[in-house]
Formats: sequence, structure tokens, C-alpha cells
Amino acid sequence: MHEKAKDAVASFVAGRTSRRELFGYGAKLGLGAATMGFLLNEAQTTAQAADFDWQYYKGKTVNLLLNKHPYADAIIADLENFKKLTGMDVKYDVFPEDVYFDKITAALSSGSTQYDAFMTGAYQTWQYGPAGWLEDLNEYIKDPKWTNPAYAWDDVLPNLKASTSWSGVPGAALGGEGAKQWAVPLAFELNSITYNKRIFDKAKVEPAKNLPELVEIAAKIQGSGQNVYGIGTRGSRSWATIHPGYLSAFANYGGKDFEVADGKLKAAMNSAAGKEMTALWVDMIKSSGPRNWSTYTWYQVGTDLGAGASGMIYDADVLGYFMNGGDNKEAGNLAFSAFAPNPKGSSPTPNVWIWSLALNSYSSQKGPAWWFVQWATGTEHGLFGAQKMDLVNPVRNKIWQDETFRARIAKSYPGYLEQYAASSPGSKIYFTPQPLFFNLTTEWAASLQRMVAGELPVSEGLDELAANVDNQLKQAGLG
Amino acid sequence: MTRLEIRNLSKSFGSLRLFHDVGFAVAAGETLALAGPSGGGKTILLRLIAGIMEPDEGSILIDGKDVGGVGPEARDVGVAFQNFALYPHMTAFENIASPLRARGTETARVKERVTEVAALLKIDHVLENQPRELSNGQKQRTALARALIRRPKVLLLDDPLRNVDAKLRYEMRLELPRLLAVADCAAIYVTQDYREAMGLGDLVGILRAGRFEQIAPPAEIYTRPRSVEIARLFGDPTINLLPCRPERTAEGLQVEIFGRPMPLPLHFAAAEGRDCLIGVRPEHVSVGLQNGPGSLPFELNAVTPLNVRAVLFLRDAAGTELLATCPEDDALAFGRGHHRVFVTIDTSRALLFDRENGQTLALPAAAQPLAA
Amino acid sequence: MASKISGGAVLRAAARIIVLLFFLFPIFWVFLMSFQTNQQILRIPPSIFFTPTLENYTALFSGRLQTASGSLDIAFIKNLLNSIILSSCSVLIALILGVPAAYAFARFKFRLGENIAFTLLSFRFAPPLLVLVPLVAYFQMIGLSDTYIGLIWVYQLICLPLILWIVRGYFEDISPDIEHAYRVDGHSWAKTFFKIAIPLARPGIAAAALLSFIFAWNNFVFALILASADKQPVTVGALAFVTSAGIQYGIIAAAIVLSVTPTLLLALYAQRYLVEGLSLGAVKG
Amino acid sequence: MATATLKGRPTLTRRPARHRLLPYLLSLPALLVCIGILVPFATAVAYSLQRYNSSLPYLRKWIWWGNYQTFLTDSAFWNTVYVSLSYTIWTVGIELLLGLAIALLLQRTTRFNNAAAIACLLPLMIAPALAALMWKLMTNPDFGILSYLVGLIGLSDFRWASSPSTAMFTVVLIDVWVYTPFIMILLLAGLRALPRQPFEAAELDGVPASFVFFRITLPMLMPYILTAVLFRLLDAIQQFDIVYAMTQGGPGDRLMVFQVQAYLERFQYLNVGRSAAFLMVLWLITFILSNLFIKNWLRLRERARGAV
Repeated sequence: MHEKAKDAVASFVAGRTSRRELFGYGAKLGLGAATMGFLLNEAQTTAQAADFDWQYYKGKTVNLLLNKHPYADAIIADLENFKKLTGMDVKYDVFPEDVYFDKITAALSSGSTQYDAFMTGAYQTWQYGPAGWLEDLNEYIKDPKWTNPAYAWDDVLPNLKASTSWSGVPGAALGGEGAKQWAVPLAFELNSITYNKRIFDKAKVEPAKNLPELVEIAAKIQGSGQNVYGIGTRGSRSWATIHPGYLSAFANYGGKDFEVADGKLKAAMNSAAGKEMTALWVDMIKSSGPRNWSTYTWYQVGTDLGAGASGMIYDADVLGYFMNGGDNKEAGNLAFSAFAPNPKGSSPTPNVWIWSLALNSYSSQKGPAWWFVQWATGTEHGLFGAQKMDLVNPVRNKIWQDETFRARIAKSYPGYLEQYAASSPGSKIYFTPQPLFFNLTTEWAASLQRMVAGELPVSEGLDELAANVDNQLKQAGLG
Repeated sequence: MTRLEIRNLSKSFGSLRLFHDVGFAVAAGETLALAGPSGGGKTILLRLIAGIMEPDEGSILIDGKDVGGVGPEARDVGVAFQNFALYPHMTAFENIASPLRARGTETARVKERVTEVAALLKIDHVLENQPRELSNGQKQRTALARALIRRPKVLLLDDPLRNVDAKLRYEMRLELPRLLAVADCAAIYVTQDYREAMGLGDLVGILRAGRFEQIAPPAEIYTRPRSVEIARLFGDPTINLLPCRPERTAEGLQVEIFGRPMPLPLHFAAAEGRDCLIGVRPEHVSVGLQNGPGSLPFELNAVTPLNVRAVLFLRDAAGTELLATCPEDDALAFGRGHHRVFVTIDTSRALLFDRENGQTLALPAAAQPLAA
Repeated sequence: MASKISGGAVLRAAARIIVLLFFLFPIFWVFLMSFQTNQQILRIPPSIFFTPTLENYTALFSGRLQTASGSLDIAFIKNLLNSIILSSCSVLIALILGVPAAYAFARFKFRLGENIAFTLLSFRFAPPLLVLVPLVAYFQMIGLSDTYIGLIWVYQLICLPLILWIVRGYFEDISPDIEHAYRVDGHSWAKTFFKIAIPLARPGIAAAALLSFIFAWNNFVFALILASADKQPVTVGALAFVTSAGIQYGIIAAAIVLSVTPTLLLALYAQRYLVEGLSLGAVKG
Repeated sequence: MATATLKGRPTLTRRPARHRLLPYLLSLPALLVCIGILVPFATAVAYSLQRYNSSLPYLRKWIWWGNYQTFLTDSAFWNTVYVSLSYTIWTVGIELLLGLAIALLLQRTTRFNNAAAIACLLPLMIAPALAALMWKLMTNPDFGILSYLVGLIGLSDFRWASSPSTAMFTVVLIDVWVYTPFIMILLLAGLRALPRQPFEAAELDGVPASFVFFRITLPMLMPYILTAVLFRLLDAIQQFDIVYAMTQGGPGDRLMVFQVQAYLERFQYLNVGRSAAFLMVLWLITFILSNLFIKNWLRLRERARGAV
């Protein structure tokens, strides 16, 4: 019937608009109070029905913006099921990651209604959320009118749920008081070591137990005459260089990015622990990293590993996972190892990257969009992705316990499950959430590049970085 | 009947005033030769008449109708441009046919006319060529043919012989009057060559410093120039100009040149007591080997034959130079020069100019002013 | 004497070879790469001996690529089509708008004429990002976002000034008397413009069109920000070959080769005008 | 018959309206189509006068010259100015010299030279964004052919764009590879359009070649050189594609040119105000440069064509 009116009614039923607003809106659409009343009754009846009505938005079309990624491939592969389930249609744009976030930024900042829902990382929500571009999904998840009871939000790993929610107050803890759920996790990656067994055997080395050892072993591989370099890590002038291996190790050494006091942030990268760890890291890149490290994104790190150009990587575990299959030269030779860099005997503290789904707050059809997000992050699609596609690592306990999935991983990716079991308890986001994340973290990467290039010593470099960061925080009114 | 009339025409570019308050009229079948130094606005005047430019002030009438604001396409004017302005992407035939095509003349008729005009101009053998395949002479004739083909009311020729070689120029100078006569239009012929102007124009106009200094038939321009400049420009060899001051004496009006008083006719009285230049055409200087009454001794420096006349270069004791002409046969008597001769000057046919502004002060009695 | 001349000639010939090597070797190398598999490309050290494969091209044309992490959809042919649509429409419109304007600037001295000409040229020199960022929002408002029309409009900023500048120069080189003669013959202004001015300026127009086609084709940042996946040209589309299953070097190479082809064909077609047409009105012809 | 002057009342003729309007009718459509761009331009100016970070909406306010004032003491800003200018000077300088040299080499109209000119044009037909990808492949330290080749001559550890000391060299090299053909083709067109007489005269007089080049060729070629340099200069100072694709401004801040900096500020840091201020400074530089060049160009052209 009147689709817009239906939307508006549903929104009222969900308690998100007042009755006056609803009827005002109906009048705008040219509907009398009687018609609106009828629609309202119909909607409430539907919502109160015991079973969740997947067909509620039948005939609608949801527009998605997706990153070119195996996770997106999994969604696309399973879309027919969603369409059948809901009677809705889905349209999507896929962009390569190099420009993906810039596309989102461009779309959201112009108030575009082009995309209803999109893939995002958790860090990005620290910008998009406070900017008012995202819906707080708590309002949907926690309301049975909007969310299927079978959705089982509690089944999602708690660290991930926390890592995707934030109050928007700079420096306030993730998932803390007043936190809004800016996005729901789709799948995630944590950072550990993936190594090439063939190369390791030839060089007669074992996976490292800590960072100083890692530096040594990387150098040994480099010098083993196999025409490979020791260890792959990202190095491009981007925030993405900091968040995988580097920050995992940094956190493991007890380093912190910021100190928070009285709602003000203060740079803390230049702590003694931070300097110690960074010095080792810089040495490692210098002696046994890729030669053009400063242009390396995860694509190069992965490609080198798969092509047998590097001995190992300290990066996302799923990157090793992706490289262990297909027609990659080293497929089948890769092995996985959890990693706790601090020799003083702590357990792993991998920083995580969470691909999530979020709702555009400018969207004119949030209902249908939420229907989609709910489905895509639900158990059913998760299982499909984990068993048949590469929706790894899954975000739900139930899927990790799924035998089919476990058997598949154990068979094709030896050591992966063990690595995961050791890594996951300590895995979460170790950054302090604040809206200048990308700005300041990119600066961190640039600073690291200069240290690796030998343009300035590590200690001085971190001090300079901290001063610079403090200055920017002050300018923005956060420091 | 007056075909083209220009009234009070003015045109300037920024602060540069090209001409001011210019007017003249040309009848059908008549040719006005426009001469004058380059940059004098001759080409601009043609453009104004053709409608390519619009004047600042004044009007242009063709057959009595003011064509101000009428586009060039509707003025019925033919133009032959100095640089030919042929259409490089069309054959000579199409170039010539263009004015007819514009009027929707039927194809058969176009062919007939083009062939006719091309034959007249002796370019019928190159009609299928593109302009770049034509010689300069052929280009020039093609441009002329294009201007003539429609038998326009007014024909404007912008120095059409400037870019062609000497031989062709000579030929065309003989041919053009015939062509213009056939065309039966009011023609304006712009040239920098004064002999060309004298030879081709029924009227010659001299445009200098934004004004017509004189518009008159060639003979009048020669015998009654409006200024010393015109006198100097028209005449080959150049007129002799000598500073003098006419005085009234007991013997009548006299002027002292070459240290000797010479009589002047009374109609020169207006110049009495003024600083003048006396202009004596070389043909009014007679040279002989014998001393006679009133003759002056001169050194004959050189004798140069010029067509059927010879030019004699003379110098007096003070070193003042004088040119004279005589029939070439007579000149044989003088050998190669460098000897003494005796000269008589016919001051009765001399011209007197104001030494300050070059205006003609008095004209020879023999030539009566022509009726306006 | 003779040996001295031939010495210079040898030197010049050598210089020509070096120049060609510098400009063509990278293209030659990429051309070779486009016939290699990723494994062959990643060999160390690189080698020019390999068994050629067409799989990169097959993947681009069929739109599917088998990778480590399953098959990958490739919209490259669609991107190529988008590039062709965007570039040729932009150049066409820029010609329709620009040639008359160039003619006006070349032939008439009119009030504000030079100002208008400079303003138009200055659009070419504004930093694209400066206007692009707010433009996204305005496009959103007026419904031009993610439309070919919107993109083609923005592409005018690349094409139009270039066409204006080059074609104007060319018009200035043509004697206006040729047009005057045609007018005097009795033809209307419009007929003169189409039958004389435009045909005579053809080399200039062709050269300007080719250059602006190249610049439109090569544009990256406009399309990056304004185009959805549906409308994006090859420059942005080629980024898609950097995938989670590794960087598809062979496909990238093949994509580069394919993306150059249309422009190259156009350039070969227009080559006789190219040099002749860029005379810029600088020297009296 | 005819008189010198016919006195009559002076009449004032005016160009009819359609004549006076014609140039406007011809040029205004182009202007109208483009003029719309001033709206986003004005918006960008307004942004540059605000403290405006999308992720800190509650801190947004007018600070007028604030963004510009911080530039004065901001080492990142001055680094950007320095990097942009040196990039511009290096690329345009080398491209001009090289383009001129090649144009001179190919000046004579022969079959080989014409084919070579088209062949040299090929790099221009590869989008800079793709060209950067290509060079990235070729300069890969492991399997890149160029790394291999420089390895053969003893530079086994040459790191191209990834080392601060050679990053500028690498992007300049790519820019030179892509854009020298543009300058070359313009100058070639210029050389071939030069009138013959002065050169023939000089040859007859036995004037030395260097004198001919510096006193005849170069001055006559000046309008072409200026056009080529103008277009290149303004494109080079606005460089984005190559640098962004190669290093995103790194290593460190070694290649942080204006548009890359502004792009990052806008699309990754959401710092709309600062990004706009960066671009406004860039715009000002290009505006002054283009004004300077066009004035000179017009003057030179007038001179080359002679008076009026």
C-alpha cells in the first residue's frame, strides 16, 4: 500500500516517533487520520505476533555499500536466501578497500541516502558515530518489535560487542557507560604470526616466543640464503600500519596510546615500554622487513607470504588463512602461531579489526536496512559463511562450536584453531577511542616510517610524535 | 548615376583615429583608385563598405539606399582580398561559384557562369584544382573571378596585384580596365602604387592622415595637386621642389631660383612675400648645349633612359640638384653627361606650395579647375 | 666534413633510440606481463621468457576470476564502457560548447571577452578537490549524484578549457578574410561558421579533442569521489584487482593494456591533425 | 560626378543588436555550464573559515582566519608547500628540457619521426593512476624489472619510492615519463609551425647553430613553451594521482603534496575546515601563477604576430 506510511507507522510502533509526528507525516503523504489509524493497527498486530515477521518489508529494496572482501563475497553468495526469506530485493556497490572508506565518507558527509547499510570497521565508527551519520543499533537490537528473538545478541563475543560500541566521549572506554552500538560485528581478525613452514624448516628455526626472539629469527631467515626476507608487516603511510602487529606488541609491552584524565587526552606513546618495543620493531623492519616496507599494505604483506617471498608475517590471522588456499604458490605450507611479544611472560594481547555492518542515519528505509543487517550478522548466515565461504573469524560462540566449521578449519588450516584459542581471550581493541583516531594514528605511521628510514632515533621520534599529537589534541579541543 | 556614396564616415580604433568625416561618390562603371601610404585606412574603408566592419559614424549608400546595419551577405558587394582569401578546402570552381551558390542559382547556370568568367580570366584549365595547387597568379585570378562572377553593384579590389610577380602585374594592369568595364559596377581599387592608381582610376583618391586629401581624375591630380605631398607622389620622375619667396618687383612678380630672378605669372600673386616651395615638373625644364637668353649653366651629372623619355640629373654651381626629362632621342646629344649644359625653366607652369604646411598656394594658369 | 656529419647523425639516431626505449620499455614490459600468470610475474629474477597465457584477458572479458578465495566478479568491461561513455560524451559536449566560444574569443573583441576567456580557463586550474568536496553534497541535493550527467558536467572542467585554449589559438591562425569573403559572397553568418570556420579549424579541433579525451580518460579523482561502482571508469575500477587473495598483477597489466587501446586507436586516427592542430595561434601561418 | 566631400548631416550608425550580442551568445553557454562550479567553490571558501571536523560536530564554529593562522607555525603546512614546489620545479624543469630536446630530435617531418612522435605519446594515454600502479610493479624490489636492472649496474639495494632519499626521484621519474610527451607534442607542433625564412637566412649568413637556437628558435617557440609549461605547472602543483597511488605522501612526510594532504584531511580525518584551507592556499598559488603566465602569453603572442 503506502510504503512510506507503513515505514512511518512501523517507526511509531517501535516507539521511535510520537503519535503526533506520525499523523503529521501521514497528512503530508495525503492520508487521512482514519487511514493512518488502520495502518497503525495493522502494524501493531503484526509486531505483536509471536513469530518474527521477516516478510514485513516485502517488496522493498535495500542498498548496500560493500568492501571488496571475502566477507562481502560471503554475503553476496547467500543473498538469494535473504531475498527468499524476506521478499525484499538487495542492490549493492562493491569498492576496493583502497578507496572504500573514502567512498563512505564522501557519501555520508553529503547526507547521501544512496546506501542504507554498509560495511565498516570499528575505528571508523569513532568518526561516523559522533558525526551523527550512524544509527544507534541498541535501539533496534534491544527492542523485540525490531529484532527477532532468535537473533541471540548475547551469543556475539563480548569483546567484539564492546569494541563496536562507544559513548562518543573522547577517551571514554569502549562499551562503557552510555555507549551506543554504532555497528554490529560481521567477522573479525586478530593479529598473530603466520609463518611459512617450508622456509622455517630450511632455515632450521621455530616460531618465536617473544619480540626479541622474533627479531632474531627474522634475521636468521633473511640470512638463510633462500632469497626471502624475514618478516612481513605493513608499512604504508596509513593508520592501518599501526593497528595490526605493531599495536598488538605495543599493548603487550604495556604501552598505551593516551592517558585520559578529567576528560582530557594526553599522548602516551613515548612511555619507556613503548620506546623499548618500538626500538625492537624498527630494528626488525630495518634488518629483515620487506625492502619497500614503507609502501606495504596488507595486500602486499599477504601476497608476499603467499608467493613465498617472506618467511612470516605478524599481521591478521585471517590474512594467513586467505593465503593458505587457492592457487597461491605457498598454499598448504603456512602455519599459525599465537604470539605474546613481551618476554616478561604475558599472554597474547592481539588488537582486533572488526568488519561490521552499520546503518546510515540518513537512510529513508532504516527498517528494511535493519532487517538486512540482522540477517547478515545472524547465526544462520554466519554458519553459512563459516562453513562454505571465508567468513572467518566468526563473531559468534555458537559458530566457533560448530563441528562442521571446526573440522573444515582443522583440516585445511592446521594450527589455526589452536592459535585462535590462545589469542582470542586477550583480543580486543587496544586503542583509546577518540574522533581524531585516523589523523593521529596516520601520523604515528609516518613517524614510524621516518624511524625505519633512519631519519631520527626511536626515542626522539616518539617524543616528537607525542608532542605533535598533544598539540593537535589541543587544537581540536580534546587535549 | 551614383552607385556608391559615402557620407561623413568616421572610424577609430581606440584612440587611433583612422579617418574622420570622409565622403565621396562613385558612379556605376566608374573606378575610384584609392592611393595613399600603408596604414592610411584604405583597407578598413573597403571593409566598412563591404559590411565586414561597421563605421563609428556616417553612412554608406548603395544605389541611394543606406546599408548601415545590413550584413555583408546582403550588400551585393564583390571583394577581391589582397591575400586572395580563397577557401582552401574547396576547388577553384567552388570558390568562384560560391557567390552564385549563396543565391541558390541553379547548377547548370552556375557551371555556365563559372566557365564563362574563368575563360575571361584564363583560368578555365585549373578549375578542378584546390587553391594550394594554384600559382599565385592563378589564385589572384580566382579571387577576382569570385568577386566578379555575380556582377555586384560595387566591386572592391584590395591591392590585388600586390602579391603577384612583376610580369603578371604588368599584364593585369593592362587587363583590369577591360574587366572592370565589362563588370559595369562602381569599383574601388586600393593600391600603394601611384602609377597603378593613375592608370586604372577614373578618379584617384588620396587618403592621408584620416582624410581624403584629394579626389579627382588622374590628370587633375597631376596638374593640380592639392599639396606638395601629392605633387611629389604623383609624377615620375619626381617633381623638382625649390625653396623661394615670390616678390613683386618693377618687372612684375618674380621669384629667385638658382640665384636668378625668374618671372611668375600674375595669378601667383597670392603667394607674394611668403616662404614657398616652387614645384617644377621635370618636363618643364628644357636643357640645351647652347647658352641662350634666360638660360642657366648646369653640370649634367647623369642621363638615365626611362621608357621613351630620358631623365637628366643636373646640378648647379651651388650644388642644388634639378631633374629634367626630354625625349630619349634628344638625350643622345648629351652623351653620358659630366659636362656643362644650359637650362631654361618654364616657371609659368610651376606650382607653389606653402613651405610650412605643404598646401598648394597657386596653380598654373594653363590648367583651369575642372567643374565639380 | 662528411664523417663529421655522419657522426652527428649517428648520435641523433642513438638519441632517438634512447628516447623511444625510455617511453616504450615500460609499456612493452607491461604488455609482456599481461600475458603472464601471477606466478610467472612474481619470479625472481624477472625474465622475458615465458609461455604466454591469455587467462588475464579471458578473466577481464568473461568478468570472472578464480582466486585463492573463490571466484571474483570483475566489472572491468563495464568500467571500460563507462570510460568510453564519460570521455566521449564529455569531449562532445565540450566541443559543442567550446568551439563557438573559442571562435568568439578569437574573432571578436568584446566587452568582458578576455575576462570570460580567463575565467573559463581558470576553472581548469582550480584544485579539483576544492570544488569536489562540497559538490558531492550539492549533487546529492539536486539529484545529480551518481549520474552520468553529473560526471560529464564535472568533466567539462577538464575538457572545456583545453578545447577553448587550443581551438581559439587555431582560429586566430586562420585569416578572417576567408570568412569575410564567404560572407560577402552572400552567405549567412551561421553558414559561414559551419562551412568555413569549422572545416578550416578541423586540425585544431581534432587535436584539442584528442588531448581532452586523453585527459578525461585519465582522470581519477573526480570519478573516485563522484561515481558509484556502476558508473566508475577504468582508472578507479583497476583498483579492484588489489584483492584479499593477493594483488592480481597479470590482470592489472592486461587492464592497463586494454585501457590504453581506445585512446591509442583515437590517436592513430587523429595523428595527422595532432601536430598540425596544436599551432596555438602563436605564429602567423 | 564626384566630389571630395559631400556635406550632410552626420548620421550615427550602430551595429545592430544581434551583431553586438553574437560573441556573447557564442561564449556564454560555455560560461553558464561552468559557472555553477562557483557555488561549491564559495562553499569551500566558507568551510576554510570554520573549525569544522565532521566527527566533532559540537565544536564547529566560525574561526575566520584561524585555520590559516595555524599554518604560519605549522611545520606540516610548510613541509607541504616545500614538497609541492620542489615536485613542481623538478618535474616541469626536467619535462621541459627533455620535451624540447625530443621535439628538436623529431623536428623534421619524416615517416620515422612521425611514428616516433605517436609512440612517445603512448605514456600520456596511460592514466597516471594506472601508470603509478605499473611503476609500482616495475619497481618492486623483489620481482620488479627496474629493480633488477639497476641491480645489474650495482644498485642492488635501490628502494625507489619506499626510501625517503629516493622517493622524490621516483615519483618525479614517473611524472616525467607520463607527461614529457605532452610538452613534447606541443613543442613539436610549435617547431614545425615556425616560418622558414629566418632559418634559411641565418643558414645563408653562416650564423652558428647555437646562436640560431637561442636567438631565433627559442624566442619564436616561447608562446608554445609558455602554454606547455602553464598546463604542466598547474597540474604538477596539484599532483595527486601518482603520489597517492605510490606512497600516500610517505615515507614520513616526504611526498606530502597539497592535494594528498587535503585529501587525507578531508576523507580520512574528516577535518573539513583544515582541508579546505589547504586547498584555498593551493588555489591562490595556481591563480597567481596562471594570471602571470596568461598575461605573458598574451603579450608574447601579440609580439609574435606583429602589431594589430
